[in-house]
Amino acid sequence: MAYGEWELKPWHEIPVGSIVPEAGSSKVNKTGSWRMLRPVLNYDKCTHCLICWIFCPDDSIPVSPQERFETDFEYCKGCGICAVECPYNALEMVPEMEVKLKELEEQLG
Amino acid sequence: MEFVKLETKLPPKEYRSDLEPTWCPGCGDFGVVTALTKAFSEEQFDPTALSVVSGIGCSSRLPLWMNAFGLHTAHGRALPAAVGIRLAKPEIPTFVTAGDGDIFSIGMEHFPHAARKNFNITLVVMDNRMYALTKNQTSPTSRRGYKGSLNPYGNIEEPMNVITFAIASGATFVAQSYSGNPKHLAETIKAASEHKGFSFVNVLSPCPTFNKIDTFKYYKGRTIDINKELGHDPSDMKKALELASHALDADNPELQDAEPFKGKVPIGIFLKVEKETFEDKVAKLKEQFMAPNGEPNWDEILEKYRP
Amino acid sequence: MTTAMDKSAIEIRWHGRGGQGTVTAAKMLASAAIIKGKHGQAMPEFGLERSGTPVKVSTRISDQHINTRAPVVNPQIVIITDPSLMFTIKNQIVQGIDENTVFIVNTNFPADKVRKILGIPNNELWIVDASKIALEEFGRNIPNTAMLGAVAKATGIVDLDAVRQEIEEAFSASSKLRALIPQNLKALERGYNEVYKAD
Amino acid sequence: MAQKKVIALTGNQAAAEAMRQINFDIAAVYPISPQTELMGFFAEYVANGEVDTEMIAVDGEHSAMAACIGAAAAGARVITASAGPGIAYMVENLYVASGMRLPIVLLDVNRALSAPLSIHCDHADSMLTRDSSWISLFSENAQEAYHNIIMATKISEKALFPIIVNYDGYIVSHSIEDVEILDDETVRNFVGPSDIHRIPYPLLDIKKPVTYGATAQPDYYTECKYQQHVDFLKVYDIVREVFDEFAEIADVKYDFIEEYKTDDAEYIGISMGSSFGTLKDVVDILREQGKKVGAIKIRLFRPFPVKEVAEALSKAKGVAVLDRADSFDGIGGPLFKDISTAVMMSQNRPFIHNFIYGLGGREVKEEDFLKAFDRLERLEKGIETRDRFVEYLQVRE
Repeated sequence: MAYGEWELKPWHEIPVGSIVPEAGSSKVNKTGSWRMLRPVLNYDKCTHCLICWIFCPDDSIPVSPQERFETDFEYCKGCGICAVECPYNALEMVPEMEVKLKELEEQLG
Repeated sequence: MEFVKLETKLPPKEYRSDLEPTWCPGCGDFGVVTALTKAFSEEQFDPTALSVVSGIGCSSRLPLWMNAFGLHTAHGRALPAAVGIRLAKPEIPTFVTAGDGDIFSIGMEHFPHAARKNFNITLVVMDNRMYALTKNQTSPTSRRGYKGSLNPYGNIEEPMNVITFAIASGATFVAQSYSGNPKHLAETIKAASEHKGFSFVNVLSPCPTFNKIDTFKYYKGRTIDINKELGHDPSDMKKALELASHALDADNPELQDAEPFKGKVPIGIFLKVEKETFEDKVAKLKEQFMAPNGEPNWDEILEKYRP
Repeated sequence: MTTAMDKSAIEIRWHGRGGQGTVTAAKMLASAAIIKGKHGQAMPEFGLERSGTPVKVSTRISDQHINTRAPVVNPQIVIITDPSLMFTIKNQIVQGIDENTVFIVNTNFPADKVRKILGIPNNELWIVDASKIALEEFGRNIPNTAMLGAVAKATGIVDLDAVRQEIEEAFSASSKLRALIPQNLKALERGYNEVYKAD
Repeated sequence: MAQKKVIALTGNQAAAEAMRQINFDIAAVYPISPQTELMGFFAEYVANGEVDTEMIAVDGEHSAMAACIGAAAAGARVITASAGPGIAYMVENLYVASGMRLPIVLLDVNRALSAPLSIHCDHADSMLTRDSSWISLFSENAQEAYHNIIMATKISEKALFPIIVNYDGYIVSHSIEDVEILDDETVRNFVGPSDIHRIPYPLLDIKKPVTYGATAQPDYYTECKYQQHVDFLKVYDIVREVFDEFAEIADVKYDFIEEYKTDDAEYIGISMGSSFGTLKDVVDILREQGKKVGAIKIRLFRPFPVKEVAEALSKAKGVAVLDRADSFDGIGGPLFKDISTAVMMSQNRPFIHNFIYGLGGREVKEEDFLKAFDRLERLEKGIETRDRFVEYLQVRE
């Protein structure tokens, strides 16, 4: 479900005192759709040093202690900090539209 | 921007209103009234062009006894009111007279910023180290262990070092004086009012009715003049901060013979440096952005956008 | 002005100066009556709350619930704990009185002088030098407990042991205060014994 | 039934006694006359270890309410007290507290607002809280203040709305009267333990992390407020429920309003707080003169008892609304507008007139209320006319 398309609750389902009753409730805001540029990873250059993970302001780069996985594009806003900070220039910011167009073409075949 | 002044010198009592002060007999704040009227007289201020602003509390009743434009504002809001005067009428000398509770507790959000912005205000705080009007509660400058009506078991908080805080906030004139030493108090307030910029004078001013510790008896022979006796040069910021850090040593029984004050309470001018005042900066701004043609010509504008 | 209070309550007005314990005495009088099962009320009228400023307290004692919160307008009893007030605020002191109003005055003046100053030739007048008692018993001009003794004697509204109990309770807050109890009880006794009814 | 004893207490002492018996978890405090003495008496209990209360001295009333919000959200039973300008300084946070549906008890020792500066009694400070979604009780004297605080603690927790208990500065707070005190155990059983699960989302329940004070975008704010609106209407029944429960332990039956000799009354005076005692005496005086008059006291001020007031005025010819505050709005005092609204609900159309009295501690004498009744009757009979709904009772012309 894209950003802003979540279901709006009626008044009687709102917790008393307008409290947000569970932690991590902002997960529903999939901010990926805000992206204009997309960080594309060149796995050959990537040394999994995880510097990009440290700098990502939205915690959108899933990692394990040894490995950097593909960016979580549901949340990545395309701010480009990871690309700037990557010591090995393994990340390149590419216009999102180009990627979307390519994907569409692959789908339509 | 020079202050409005009279040609001749008025006697100090001309600056008193005809209201009989309602302070308790023996209150330290009477000394501040005397010192202020002396300073006003020597500065040849014009009572009809002089403002004294206060907040709430015993000491904040001071403007009522003064022949000047008095402003008795809400608790803790004397400084913002005074800033209003500074910006509206920079030629009017502006004094703020309030208490330690008013300025350092409920009004603390204004003190560091008024100091930092260096308004040409003389702030005289009458520090009796407790709330007196509401009959004895601890304030931010109360001693450790002081018994107020809201903590009868004794104050567990450490008092705030207001001298260090004032210097750190950027006040360009920081001094402490004592209402039991009228000569020193008058000199200090006069120097403060002459200083161009934010002048802060913390006046140790005993409350005879409720505070049985910080009394005239306690301070008698226990003050030390950092300028006259220790030769401190107020333009030396580093030394000022170093001395200020010991301002409350006298409270501490173990530090009775520790340097630099050996158990005494420091009075005198800690810091005096010159910096451009906020009002002068505003004046410059006005000149810079004064529209060359003065008032906008509305008809021309309409003609252009609504032909 | 007939008021609903006429039938069931005694209305008392105290005049004193801040710092003399007038408010405390008025409260103690009401409390002493309450201890004895009466309905009591003591309403200080606050001025500048500074030592030396005039203070007025309305006290009512009744065997029915006291509704009103108005200040006493027609006192049956006027108590003056500071004699100098007879010169400064005489009009307030004699406001709303009538020939039956009883006066209890702390002074060393002779009765006829007091009658002349206040302009009360025929009213019942009780005099006690409560200040002297206080100065002799604990060296400070706080005449309130001596006055309480005098009021108990002059009016009989409340008896001494109720006032004693009230003093012990009121002065039990700290060791410093407790130390004052003996002198205050002595002042109470002397006020009771030394007050005299002027002819 | 509880053991009871009658002792001599001032309003502040009676309030401190209620606080001691309830044994609040947190009391945030800042000095302001005439409230300071109240927290001073309570501080003695804290110092002597008679209560478990944590007393926090803060830097101003705004911080006092902030401290209460934090503590109440955590699940503690909290109280603070202030007066006049202190209440004004606190108002921003009053709306936060009620929006978060936090049970907080606020004692307002009613005092005039500056300027000019006055430390004396009137109801202007409480009128600042009228629209803050706080429940509001007015006490006529120290006895009612003592009972109100005990009931308020329970009402607030049942309704999940913060509550204000008002009593008049100096006239009640500093005046001695006979007060009947319940025994500690009865009071503590009545209010019940302050277990954190009295509220739905206590922050101290760390297994269930929640967020208080989150942002509501335009697509949610209305719904949040509507829920608050609907729940605030339920407060009427909750207040009556607690009044009934309290009657069982203290054999005094409180209601939203108190009527005095109104059954056959043609002219009725309405007031709040300590002046009602004097109003009752004035009714007695006029009844002795053969006049059919009565009086009504508003005890529950918010939510306003519209039905009960309409019912009580259903037979009156004239109504004098006595306001101890002025709204300066060209209409009249705050209570006048609430009463006029209530009267719109009833078929009867009595002549209503508004008198403003007792501002800034002006003492209320019987002659003042006699004048009000007299003026009301002349207006209602058309002997005199008016060009405004409101007039001042005690002004030196």
